[in-house]
Amino acid sequence: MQRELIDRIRALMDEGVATRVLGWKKGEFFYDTEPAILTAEQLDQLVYDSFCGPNLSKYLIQEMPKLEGKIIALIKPCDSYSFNQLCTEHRVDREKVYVIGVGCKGKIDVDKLRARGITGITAIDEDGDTLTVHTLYGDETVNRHEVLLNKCLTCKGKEHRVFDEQIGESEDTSAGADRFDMVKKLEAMTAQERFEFWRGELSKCIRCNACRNVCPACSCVKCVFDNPNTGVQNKAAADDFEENMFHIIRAFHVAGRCTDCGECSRVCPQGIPLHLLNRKFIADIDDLYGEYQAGEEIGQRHPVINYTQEDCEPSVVRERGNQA
Amino acid sequence: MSVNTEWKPKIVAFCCNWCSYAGADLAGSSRLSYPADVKIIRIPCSCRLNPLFILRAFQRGADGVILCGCHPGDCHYSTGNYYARRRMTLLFSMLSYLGIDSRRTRVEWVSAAEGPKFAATMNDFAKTITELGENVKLGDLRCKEN
Amino acid sequence: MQKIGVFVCWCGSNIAATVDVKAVANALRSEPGVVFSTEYQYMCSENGQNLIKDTIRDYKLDGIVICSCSPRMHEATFRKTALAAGLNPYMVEIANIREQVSWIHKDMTEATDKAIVLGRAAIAKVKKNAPLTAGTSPVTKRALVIGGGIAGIQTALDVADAGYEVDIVEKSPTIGGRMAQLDKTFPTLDCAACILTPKMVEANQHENINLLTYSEVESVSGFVGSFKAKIRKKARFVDEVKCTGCGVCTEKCPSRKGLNEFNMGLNTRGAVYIPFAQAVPNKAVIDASNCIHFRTGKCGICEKNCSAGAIKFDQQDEIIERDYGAIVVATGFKPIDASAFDEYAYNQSKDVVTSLEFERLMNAAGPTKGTLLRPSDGEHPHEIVFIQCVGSRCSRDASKGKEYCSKICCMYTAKHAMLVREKYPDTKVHVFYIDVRTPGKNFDEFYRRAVEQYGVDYIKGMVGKVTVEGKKLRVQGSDLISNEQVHIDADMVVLATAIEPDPTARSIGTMLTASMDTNDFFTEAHPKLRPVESPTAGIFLSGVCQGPKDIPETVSQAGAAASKVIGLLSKNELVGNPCVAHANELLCNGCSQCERVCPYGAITYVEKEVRGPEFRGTKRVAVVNEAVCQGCGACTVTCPSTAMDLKGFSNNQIMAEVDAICR
Amino acid sequence: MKKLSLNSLNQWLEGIAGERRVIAPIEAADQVNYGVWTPDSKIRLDALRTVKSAKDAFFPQVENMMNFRAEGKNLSVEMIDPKAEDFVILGVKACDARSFDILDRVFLSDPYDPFYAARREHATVVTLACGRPDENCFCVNFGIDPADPKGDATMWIVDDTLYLRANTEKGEALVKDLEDADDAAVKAQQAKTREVAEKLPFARLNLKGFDGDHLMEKFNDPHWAELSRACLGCGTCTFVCPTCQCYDIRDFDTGHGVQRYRCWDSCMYSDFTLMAHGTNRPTQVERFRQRFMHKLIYFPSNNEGMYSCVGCGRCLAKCPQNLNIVKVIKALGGDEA
Amino acid sequence: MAANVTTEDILRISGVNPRKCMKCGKCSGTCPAYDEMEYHPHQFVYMVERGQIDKLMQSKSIYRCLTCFACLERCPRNVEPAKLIEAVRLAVIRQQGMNHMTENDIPALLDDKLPQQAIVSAMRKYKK
Repeated sequence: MQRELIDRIRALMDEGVATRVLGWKKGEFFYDTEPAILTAEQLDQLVYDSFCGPNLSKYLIQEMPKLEGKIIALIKPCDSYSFNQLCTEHRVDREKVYVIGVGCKGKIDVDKLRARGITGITAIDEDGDTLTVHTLYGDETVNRHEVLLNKCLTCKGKEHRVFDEQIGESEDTSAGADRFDMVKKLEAMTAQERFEFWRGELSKCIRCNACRNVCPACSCVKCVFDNPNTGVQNKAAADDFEENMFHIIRAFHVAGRCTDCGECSRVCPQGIPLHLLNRKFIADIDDLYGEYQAGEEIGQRHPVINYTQEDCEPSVVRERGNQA
Repeated sequence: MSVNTEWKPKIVAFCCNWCSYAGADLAGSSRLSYPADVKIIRIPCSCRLNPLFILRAFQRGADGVILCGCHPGDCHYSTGNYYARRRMTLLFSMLSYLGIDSRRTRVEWVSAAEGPKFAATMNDFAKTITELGENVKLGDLRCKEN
Repeated sequence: MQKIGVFVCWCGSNIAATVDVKAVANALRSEPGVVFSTEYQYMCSENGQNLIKDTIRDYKLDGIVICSCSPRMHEATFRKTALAAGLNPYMVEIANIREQVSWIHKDMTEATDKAIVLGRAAIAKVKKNAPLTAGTSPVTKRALVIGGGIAGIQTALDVADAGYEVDIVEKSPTIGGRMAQLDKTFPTLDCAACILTPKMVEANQHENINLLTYSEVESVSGFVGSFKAKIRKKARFVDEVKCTGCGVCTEKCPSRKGLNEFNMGLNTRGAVYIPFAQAVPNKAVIDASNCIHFRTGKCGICEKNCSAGAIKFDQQDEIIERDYGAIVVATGFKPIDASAFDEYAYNQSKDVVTSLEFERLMNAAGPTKGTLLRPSDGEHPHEIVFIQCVGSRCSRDASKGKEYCSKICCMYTAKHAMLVREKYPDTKVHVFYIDVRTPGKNFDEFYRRAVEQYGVDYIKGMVGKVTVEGKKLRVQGSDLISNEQVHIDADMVVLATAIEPDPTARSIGTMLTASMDTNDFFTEAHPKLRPVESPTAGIFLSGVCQGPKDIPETVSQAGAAASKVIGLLSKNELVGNPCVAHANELLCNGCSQCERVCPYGAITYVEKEVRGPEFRGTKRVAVVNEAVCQGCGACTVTCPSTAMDLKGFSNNQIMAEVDAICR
Repeated sequence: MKKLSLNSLNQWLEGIAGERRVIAPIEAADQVNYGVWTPDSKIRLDALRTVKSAKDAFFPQVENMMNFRAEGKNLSVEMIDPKAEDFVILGVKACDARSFDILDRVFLSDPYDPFYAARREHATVVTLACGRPDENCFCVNFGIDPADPKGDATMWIVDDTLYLRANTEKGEALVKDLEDADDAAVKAQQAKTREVAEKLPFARLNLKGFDGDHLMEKFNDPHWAELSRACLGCGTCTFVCPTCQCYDIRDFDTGHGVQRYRCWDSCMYSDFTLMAHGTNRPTQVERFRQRFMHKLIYFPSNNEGMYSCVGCGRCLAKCPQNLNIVKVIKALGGDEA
Repeated sequence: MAANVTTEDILRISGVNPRKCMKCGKCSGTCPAYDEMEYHPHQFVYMVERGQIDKLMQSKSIYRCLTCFACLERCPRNVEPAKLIEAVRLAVIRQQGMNHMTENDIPALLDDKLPQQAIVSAMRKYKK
């Protein structure tokens, strides 16, 4: 498929559709692929395999002002939602992007292998659902599904919500999982248990801002937490409160716009399940204002900038119970 | 938590200028009392209330935050309180999800004519917050007076 | 460091009795930035204002904080004071230590402490204030009056006489409203039609007045000076220009099913009808729901008989869009539905009527041509019981009535009783009352005349029940003065039903963003000082839509509303509210979310060349139309980067207040 | 050489913790970081890499420096006394141990940092040799021996036994009561580790030319734009890095006064070294270049060739978009050695 | 007897606020037992408010009330006179430490004119 993709992109470039492509390039290892913008000459570096996890759509924002003509973008089914959302918010101009919807059967999370104690990884052979991992300390076999990125376990399906053409087959890797499982589990806890859960998680935060900077919804020119004039500028959490503040506000600012792409949790160096914050907003929105998927279409008006006269009152939160 | 008889809650009430602030004025001119722990901040409309302000209040030592605005349908700006309603619902839900007692936050619609309701709401909210005690989960230790 | 002055007002003893004003002034003097702090008996007095002005000049103050009554009371006053001393009026903040402190707290220590905290918050805010200058917006020199009753007519006439165009939108086919249905008016007993119809005609003929009857306001956008209204002119199915009002069609119409609204449904009318003889405009209208042509496609008798060729079965609703500088609400009232009053047998007997029905039964143009006859059998009643406060002053539940006093019932009941006794001296008249309320010029004299001159039997007490006993109505009530239960076999019972705002008022209130109370009466901008203005700028209130009132009061309020409208329309431009939203172009993401939540369409996006330390180039940025923005702040919270902020209520100002309060 | 059964580790630590804090790799919420050890802690000496490095023990992410108290219009200043208490930091790997030398150069030279110095003085550093380096490790390039780290005492884990060797008096005091042991097992493990280390994919990076003499050449290298293209501008690499030592000093208004504190800063951030006129590194390319120029050129040229990188591999493992110093060295360093 | 029963006692038992009364007399206007009573429903409310509890407790009027709730149903201000009357009766019962009558006394009191409702309510009220 990688070969087919490169050939097609080269053909498109020859036709003059675009001069550059946003995709992934090879890293030092087989797994550390890196988002890249490649010209026709660099096209051989393009990689598309089981390790192309990063959501590329946000990179298009910085490309927009530089563009003359179009750029080709490789967009996985899940990334297509982010792409649409960015178009809705006028951060990306649909007309300036030639979208190749690339097939995806789930991406592998090397950290999950490491968490199983498989370290010193030098190569992986993929054979259907079976992965053979070669390491400095011997070979191991694992089931592919078990080491997919968390976001792939709640896959939004194989459909590309936007594309100019599609290349490659996709597969829904969610296996029927309920993405709100953990949200519900947390909701079922007592307030004290929830408090302790989040304190445990958020106290790990080192405020590296990776979650924010990778997030396609967090696309502010200048974040409130970086802006000395907002009064809430903050570089490191000097108190527990500032950890809460940053993550609550971040989740709130992307509420209704978050496509649940899962990048925040993927990139967190401390493994904080940040997506559970965003997903809580999604669960509430679905529950209180009707099901809504950000980025499904270009031009949607999201629920947090919308209303109906019959909306529930904020007291619903108290009434749902489980507060003490 | 140790019971401190001296402890008085800090309560911030954000009131929209057109209905609830006027309702508070009416409560005042009707001599309807409510605890002095409640301090009012005037905002033009309930939709002006940024979640940042609520968190800021908790950071700085507030024990409860209440937003009062015009009744839905009566917003001076026609739709402001509808947006506020959604925002606050979602924010309060998130705070609760993080283990913050949802009784510490409240939204109440109080019209300019509802002086008694304003006073009753503040009495009730202050009572609830007094019962809940000091906000320790969402405060900033640095802001504690020492 | 700024130089802030603090002025603590005693408000006589209103504040000083509960708040130690000296302690407040002293405490606030030690706040960083405060260079002057004092107290004074009445800051709003001329001497108080002079003190402020002198201090601003002497100390070269950058901002002032007044600890006084609510800013809703005197903010404007003190802003003017500041301006007079050369300080930008928006460098003034008020700490509300009267309504929020002295009036509600009894303990002096507690009240003083709270006043200090509120003072600190105001100081913290004023330090973040920036001088603001208001923009201007043009005024469309035309007024819209919603409702064509006496209130609307009077307002329209007064505004039109001042030389401005007025459109009256009336939902029914004629103007005139409730007053047109009345027989005589208290306390002079002159005929309502005789005094009203000349005004109706005048309104119709006035060159500045445009009548839009059988029309409803569909939507209103814009703001004071520049409203835009969409008005639906419902199809009359009669060409208004061609119709001469001859009435032939109304006589020939074979359908007699429509209840005559003008006569409170006491009789019927044709499907094509003219509401009443003096209707303005005197044009027929077809009630499609009762018209045989519309139901079966046949008939068409009216069309055949109309020599003017005015019948137009294919007429469509028309949408009219016009600009207005001011809007007057004069939506009036209706009596409440008496059918909830089973105890008075309103549903069991036709002879139990409401006062407005009784009014029609007494009226020469009414169903009985002015002869008082029982609706059930057309016989003369010989004993009539009037029951007051039916549904008024009722706090038990909303279905049973209204908590307020309807104000007019005492007087019209006295009028009815008097008129009956005058016309039919053989008829006994009893009035059950809780209180008789007659504050008004010549009102009590009028009521006493009913008792002394006409011998009306006023019984202090209420009727507990009315039962139908054959042709009689058995009325059981209590006489609280003789302390006995009375039983009267009456021929008619008249219920002085409460009045309530017209049901269309609620939707109009929402459309205009004009606030209403729990009873759906429109709220005035100030109960005493601005009684004819809605809190929403450019919206004025005329008549009962604001609260129960009688005709003279309605007319005077209508005139007052008109003078406010004239005052507004006489200006060429309005000085706006400078507390509007503003987008920081460097921070703006161009995401358009603010544009979506703006209720006024005040935000647009443009591609713009932007230069800043971190960005240079063309980008999509939000631009706020300051004349259109009303300063609600919805956009500011929608904006995740805080590029959008609200002048006068900026993020930093509010957070400074939060900090000061929570400190 | 002393030894201790891993089963008795907690017991030993309890003895130490009675007198002073013990900081060790602790697992909490699924992540291993240095933290204060308590008998309830889940100690993870086996973890190759903690998420954050050991530098926190001496240079915490946030540290209060002074307080200003406001009473009305009066302001009083209260300095924080940098007096630290004795503590033991346990389980430091060779790379992190080397990072202390690098940090010492920064904080203990003029201007001398009293906070850092006090902590260094009061610390007993117990290192732990690596048994299982992984593909991201490249410490050997900087002359670090993962099998024989320094510190006040050194530990090795062989099977279920912890071997300890005191290197200084402080270390001696810590281990003196333990059982004596033969060092054969340690030697065997060291040989194995060194053998693996030599075979690691990045064992032979070419660092030729990364010095002050080639400053302008490296600075102007055309590769920077490509190298930094995917950089998100997050601070992950700097915050997990054991040698990144930049901090910002900020004031926090508590309502009753002001706390002046320092907190880690990252040269990857757009507001790093922000000045009144703006920033002198306006794009991510420049910020990215700054980080690696500092580690590979500026620092060694001021410190006798000592690189400000210890090859711990954290940035390789943690960069969200797989950018890292190895890619930089390779792109700028020419051919393999 | 009854010297120590106060307005507050009656209000606490009944949960009624007599100050809401606007003295319209509709309760008395609707009362079917009006003529049997020495004090009428509106007077009950007034007397309780005035603290004339003794008089009420000694009056036979309190036993004439049928508890038909017409007054309560009709009252425009939600004053609920019937509940006040009930409370006064209860106060009497509590004072006596016994019932006004026992169920055995009822048959002897029955006559043709006594409404069925009175019997039912008497049973309900007086049965221990």
